[in-house]
Amino acid sequence: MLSSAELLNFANSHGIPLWAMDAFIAALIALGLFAAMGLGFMVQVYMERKVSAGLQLRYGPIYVGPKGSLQLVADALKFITKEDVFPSSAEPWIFRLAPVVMFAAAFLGLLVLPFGPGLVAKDLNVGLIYVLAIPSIGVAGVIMAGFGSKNRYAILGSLRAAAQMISYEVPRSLSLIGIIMIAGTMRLSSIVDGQGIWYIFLQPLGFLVFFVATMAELNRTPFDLAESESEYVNGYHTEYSGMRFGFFFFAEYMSLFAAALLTAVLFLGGWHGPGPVILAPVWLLIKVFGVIYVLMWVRWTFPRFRIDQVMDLGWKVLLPMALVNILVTGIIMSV
Amino acid sequence: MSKLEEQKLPDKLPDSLLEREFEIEELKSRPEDTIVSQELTINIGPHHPSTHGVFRAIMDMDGEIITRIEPVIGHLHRCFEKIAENRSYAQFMPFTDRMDYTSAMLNGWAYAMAVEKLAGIQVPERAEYLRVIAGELNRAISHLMTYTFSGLEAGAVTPFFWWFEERDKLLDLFEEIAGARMTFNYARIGGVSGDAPDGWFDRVRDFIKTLRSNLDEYYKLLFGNYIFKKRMKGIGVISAEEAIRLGITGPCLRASGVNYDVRKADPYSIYPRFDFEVPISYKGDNYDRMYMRFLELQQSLRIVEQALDQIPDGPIMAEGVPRLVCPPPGEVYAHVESSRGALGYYIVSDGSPKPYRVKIQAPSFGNLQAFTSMVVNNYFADVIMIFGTFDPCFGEVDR
Amino acid sequence: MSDDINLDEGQNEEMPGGVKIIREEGLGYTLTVKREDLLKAAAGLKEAGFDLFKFISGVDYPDRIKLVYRVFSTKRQNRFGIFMKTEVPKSDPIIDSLVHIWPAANWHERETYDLYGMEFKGHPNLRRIFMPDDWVGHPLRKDYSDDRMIVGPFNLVADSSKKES
Amino acid sequence: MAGQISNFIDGWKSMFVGLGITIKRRRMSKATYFYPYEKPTLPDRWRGAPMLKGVMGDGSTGTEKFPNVLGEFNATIESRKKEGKLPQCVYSCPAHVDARGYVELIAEGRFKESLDLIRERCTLPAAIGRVCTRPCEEGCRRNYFDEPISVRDLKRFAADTCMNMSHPDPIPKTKDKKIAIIGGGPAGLTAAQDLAKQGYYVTVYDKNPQGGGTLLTGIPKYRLPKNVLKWDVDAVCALGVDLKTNVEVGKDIPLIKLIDSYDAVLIATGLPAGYTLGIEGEDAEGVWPCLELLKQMNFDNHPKIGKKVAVVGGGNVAMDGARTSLRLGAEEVHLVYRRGRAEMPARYEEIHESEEEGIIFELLTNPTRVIVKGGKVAGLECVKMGLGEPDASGRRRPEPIPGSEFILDVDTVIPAIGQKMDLSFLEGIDIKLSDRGAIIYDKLTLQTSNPKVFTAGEVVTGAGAAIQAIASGHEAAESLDRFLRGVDLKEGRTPQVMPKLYNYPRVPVEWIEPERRRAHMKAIPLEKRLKGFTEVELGFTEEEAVREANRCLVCDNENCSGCAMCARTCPMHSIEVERTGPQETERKVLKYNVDLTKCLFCGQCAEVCPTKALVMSKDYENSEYSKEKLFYDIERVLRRDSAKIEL
Repeated sequence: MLSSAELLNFANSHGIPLWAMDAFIAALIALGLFAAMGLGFMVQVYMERKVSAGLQLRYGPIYVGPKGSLQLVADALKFITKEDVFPSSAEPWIFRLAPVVMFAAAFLGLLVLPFGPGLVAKDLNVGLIYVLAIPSIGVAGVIMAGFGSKNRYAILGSLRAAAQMISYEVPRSLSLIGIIMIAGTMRLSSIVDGQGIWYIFLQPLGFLVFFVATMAELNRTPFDLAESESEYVNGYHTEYSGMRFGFFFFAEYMSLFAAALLTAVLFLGGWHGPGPVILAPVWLLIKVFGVIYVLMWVRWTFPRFRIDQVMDLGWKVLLPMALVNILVTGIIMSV
Repeated sequence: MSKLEEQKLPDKLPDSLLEREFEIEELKSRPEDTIVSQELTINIGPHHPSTHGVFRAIMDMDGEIITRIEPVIGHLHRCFEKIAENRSYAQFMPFTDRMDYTSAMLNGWAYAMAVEKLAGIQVPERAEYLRVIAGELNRAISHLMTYTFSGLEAGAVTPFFWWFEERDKLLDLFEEIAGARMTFNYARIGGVSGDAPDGWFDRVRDFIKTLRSNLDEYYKLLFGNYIFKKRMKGIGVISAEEAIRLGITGPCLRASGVNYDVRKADPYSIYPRFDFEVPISYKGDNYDRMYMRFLELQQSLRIVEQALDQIPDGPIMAEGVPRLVCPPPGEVYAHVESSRGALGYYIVSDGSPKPYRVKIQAPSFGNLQAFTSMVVNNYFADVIMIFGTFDPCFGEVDR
Repeated sequence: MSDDINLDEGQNEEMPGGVKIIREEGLGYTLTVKREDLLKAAAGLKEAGFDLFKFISGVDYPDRIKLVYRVFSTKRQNRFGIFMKTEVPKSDPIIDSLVHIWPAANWHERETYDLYGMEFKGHPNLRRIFMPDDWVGHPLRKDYSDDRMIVGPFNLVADSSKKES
Repeated sequence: MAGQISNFIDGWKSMFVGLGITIKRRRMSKATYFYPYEKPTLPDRWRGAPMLKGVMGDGSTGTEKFPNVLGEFNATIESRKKEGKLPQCVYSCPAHVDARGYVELIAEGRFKESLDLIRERCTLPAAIGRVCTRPCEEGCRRNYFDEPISVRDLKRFAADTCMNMSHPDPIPKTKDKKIAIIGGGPAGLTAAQDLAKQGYYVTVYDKNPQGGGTLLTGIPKYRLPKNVLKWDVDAVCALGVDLKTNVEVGKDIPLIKLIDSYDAVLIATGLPAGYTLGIEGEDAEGVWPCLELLKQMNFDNHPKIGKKVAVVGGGNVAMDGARTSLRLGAEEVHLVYRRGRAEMPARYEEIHESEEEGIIFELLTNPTRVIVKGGKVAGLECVKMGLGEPDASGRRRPEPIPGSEFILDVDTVIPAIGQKMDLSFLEGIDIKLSDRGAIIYDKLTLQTSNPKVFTAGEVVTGAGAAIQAIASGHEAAESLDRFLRGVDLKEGRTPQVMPKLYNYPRVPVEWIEPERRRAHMKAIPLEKRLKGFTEVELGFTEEEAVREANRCLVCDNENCSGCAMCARTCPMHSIEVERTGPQETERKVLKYNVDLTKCLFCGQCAEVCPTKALVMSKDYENSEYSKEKLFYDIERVLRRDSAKIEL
């Protein structure tokens, strides 16, 4: 991105106070990210429909635009134009703020994620911890949605989602310690640089635990207990409709994209790939959409766990596997 | 005041339904640190994704465990028995399809068999074979439906769409002989309404071949799956005595170890000519109930293949059966093994062209009653799964 | 279905007043019992191994209501079902409930109450099962008809076309 | 611990197996299509909305008639049968008389044309209208709903009303070939009429004083008055047929002379003689062969019989013999029959009427000996019979029960156990006979071993209904015509379509409302019947006949006749039909409306429609129908405008 020196003299020459300059640049970057994510959202929704159709012997969207490509515009319009029902018995402010919190948590997570060799909003040296910590604020959004909408399904759904998301934070973080030990740093871009051999081959167990925990984190099958249709009729966002539900949907797919990006960066060697450097972001995107495809493929194949089985899996299976992974990595590194 | 206009909660129900005010005095008497938990009353309304029709259950839930269930049925009640009393025997035939709409062929067959027994009509051979072929194919597909629906309830959506694929091919076949896709109205008193067009039997054989080759994929995807096994094994266990006491019939009874299949216990029509086994198992949990259906599906395909080899030529309608059938006064009872259990028709006739009384014994009615009395103290997610394995069809329950 | 009813001697005493099971044409085995000793007969049948309760069908005659119970036996090796018939005068349609013998009869009795207006003494939860609770009248009675019926009771023979050969 | 690890590994393995299956299914072919638009072809039994192909009386072509064109009649009947356009009543009649045609003409009041149409296939309408065994009514579609149309009585009505009109004018003789027909019975007269229409010189020889064969001698006067038969025979002779009565071939004229002087000869002598009982004492005085008795009675020379009569036999002839002897003054008539009541070959009405007239039925008894005192009959010794297994003809074989002999004290015995042919006139002619004495003939062309000689009627087909003899008469006429024109007899000739008798479904009478009931023939009161030989049945009045004719459903003519059978069978009563009244001559369907909001598309109305006009169209159920289109008025039902439906 732009180096800070040019910025400084540009600001001084035009007499712009320093803080205004930083705010402007931050706003610019945020807007860019928002646009990218908007585009990514549409692509993901279209991909989800097409992939699921393929697996289920269907055609998927065909009518709108050539081969259904304009379907994503239609979806976006649908969310915007649909009437935004506000249930009378709901707590007004909690109900309204829930999607904002969810969206904010997911959006902040993108700050640290690199899209290319230099293309990162703020390359913190504690990037990894940041990326694990911030999205977990989303749990608050879920609970606010559940209790805010005063709908029994929503309450039960949000309790389930909260329990699941929190309990899967632990194995998810522990599984990454292996990488930190190998890479020695927590700055994401330097982790990618250090990946001569992709970490997936060095850390297979770690990758497995991380992948399953991410699925649980994103509330995707086989862990989508929160909005399971057959039991709680869409869980915590039952009462939402219109643009509010759109935000939930947007937040969900954004966190899906972020998680896939994180997996690509950490395990699949980011933008390493044959060909000139300019091609780096393309490689990264290919890997990201590969991971997303696997996530969707898993979603449309497996049934759903029961809530107590999810907990058992989280604490009794994934956590020990993560610890074993750390032990093994430690032994190998010390030798 | 009809049920539809005003959805007032029945006030005579126990007070746990209403929003329970917390008894303040009782709270004071408690020490500060005890956690006070309040049971949540949840209403799985008539319109809910996994109620297989219009079934309403008001449940009291302590956390995830169901402590009390209050079923409310009757939303789809059209009182076919009253309609039957105002129509001639032949006119009531299309209404039989509207009862168990997933296996409509078997309903029409049971009703026609009852009236034929009453009027002493001898059905020609070919008609009997066509009825067996249509009935068994319909049973196979409705068993597969129950199997994939339970997958849907557990969250696996893909097999459900594969089932649509198979059903569509079958409905094309039924379209050729009966003329409709769901309300076939295929059986007639004294025979069947349409003969099989030429080439139909080969198409049925192809359909069976493809279905059979897909079956092991269905099996591996759901039954083989670790998650599905965890969701199904050991849940909703019913012992043999318990099943009989609650009045279950059909695959759910055979899953608990009671070997009662109408086709073997009281062989009707031409079933003695086919050799097929009745699968039975003894654990009586969700997994077994679903596995019974899976095995029965394969047996049905076997029966159809044998029927296809033995079908003779000849008329499809008994001769000399007037449109205005007037059976002699008397009573008759005929039953059939439908996909959900023993489906029977008890008809009283007073010699006039209109039946004096038609009683429809619906297997789902007994199964649903058994479900509501054995389901307490299970996880809410398991209640939905157990409901799926019983799979009551509400056109039949509410009649 | 074997023809001989080999009810072992043990069960025959319970049968009220030497009531014999006959083989009726079209129905199979039937047992006609008076209203008073229905409970005794039911207990006898249960003892004889008839444990799977199938259905109750009321039949509305001008002066009386006939109740037909169908019970199936899974225990006996030749596996068949039996019909038990009783008659109740229309003036006081009360009969004792069989829920304590066959629990599966619960809903069937509620249905007969709902559609025929038969009181079942001793039934734990006698409420309407199909109709809303404050429904007036019992639909399957011959004299019942309301404006909601899709097609009113009509004389089958006089069809809809007026001038007709 | 080991179990847990293997369980753990199996768990993950099943995950990957599941993934493998879903990905494999991606490339499977998709049978589902965008229903219903992309559905390649709709099966022909697809049930869309009910639709009418056409309506009677609304510019529609009239119903198709079946005139008797000599060469092609069998071919047209067979082709209609294949297309399903042949009504059952025409199909069930052995001679395929166009019942639908003439009933409809009666309904329109055109009695003369109706009689001409009957005459095409049935030469003696008045006679057959009284004695026929009604196979057409067994096939009538109306049996499925209530009671069949009384087709035979309408034939009689048509003949009776035109009795006072003049006979048809003679047909000019165009061909100079001469044909001799021996026997003026139904078969001979039918052949004579057909050949006369072709312009041949036809002479018929008959030994009785008046034409009609067994109809004259075998049928008693109270069932078929002689003047009616005479009217029929004269109508045939008026066409140019030269009838020579009281001439017995073999006695008055030798057959060999006929064969030489005529170009072709047709033997249609029927079955005049009766079988003898073959028991002891049969030649005693007082034993009357039944046919002989009926013949004497018909020729009015009043045969004298005793007071107590025993008639042996169970067929129609025995019934006539018993009822005639009642009228000839016998007080007590016993009817002795070997088998039971169900196996009696006589018609149901005959048995019923004889019981009414007081004839005592001695069933399951067989005569063994005639007791003769002084040359006169004094009694009949009989033995009780038990019924054993069914024999070749399907009737149960009677076995005598030893020791159950008993004696009926009767003074007259009338054996009526079957008819026999009398081929005495064939001596010296080179016509091959089978070992049992029957003429050997070719089944298709009815030609005997001598190319010039043909046979027809009961002499070859055996005892049966008169209409069967007429049917074989038509066949013989076609063969003779081909023979005389020198055309090969067999080439390009379709055999006669043999009808299959229907299993007659009976709807119990008490459930049919009065105005749908069948018009029953009124008969003279019981006591007057026994007095003399006046005709029992009185025939229809005109008003009754037209009403009965309007009951006809006009089957298989692909135009709705307003019979409202579909309205009766519709489970939801969504069909409304209105047509012109039963008395108006011009039959029109005024209103036909299907209310699609109630219709279930169950297809039972189209199944039951006797005219095959109502069919289930290919419209895709109500998805196609907006609110105002849902009421299907007559214009819409005829679907003339929407070209979408091709049927």
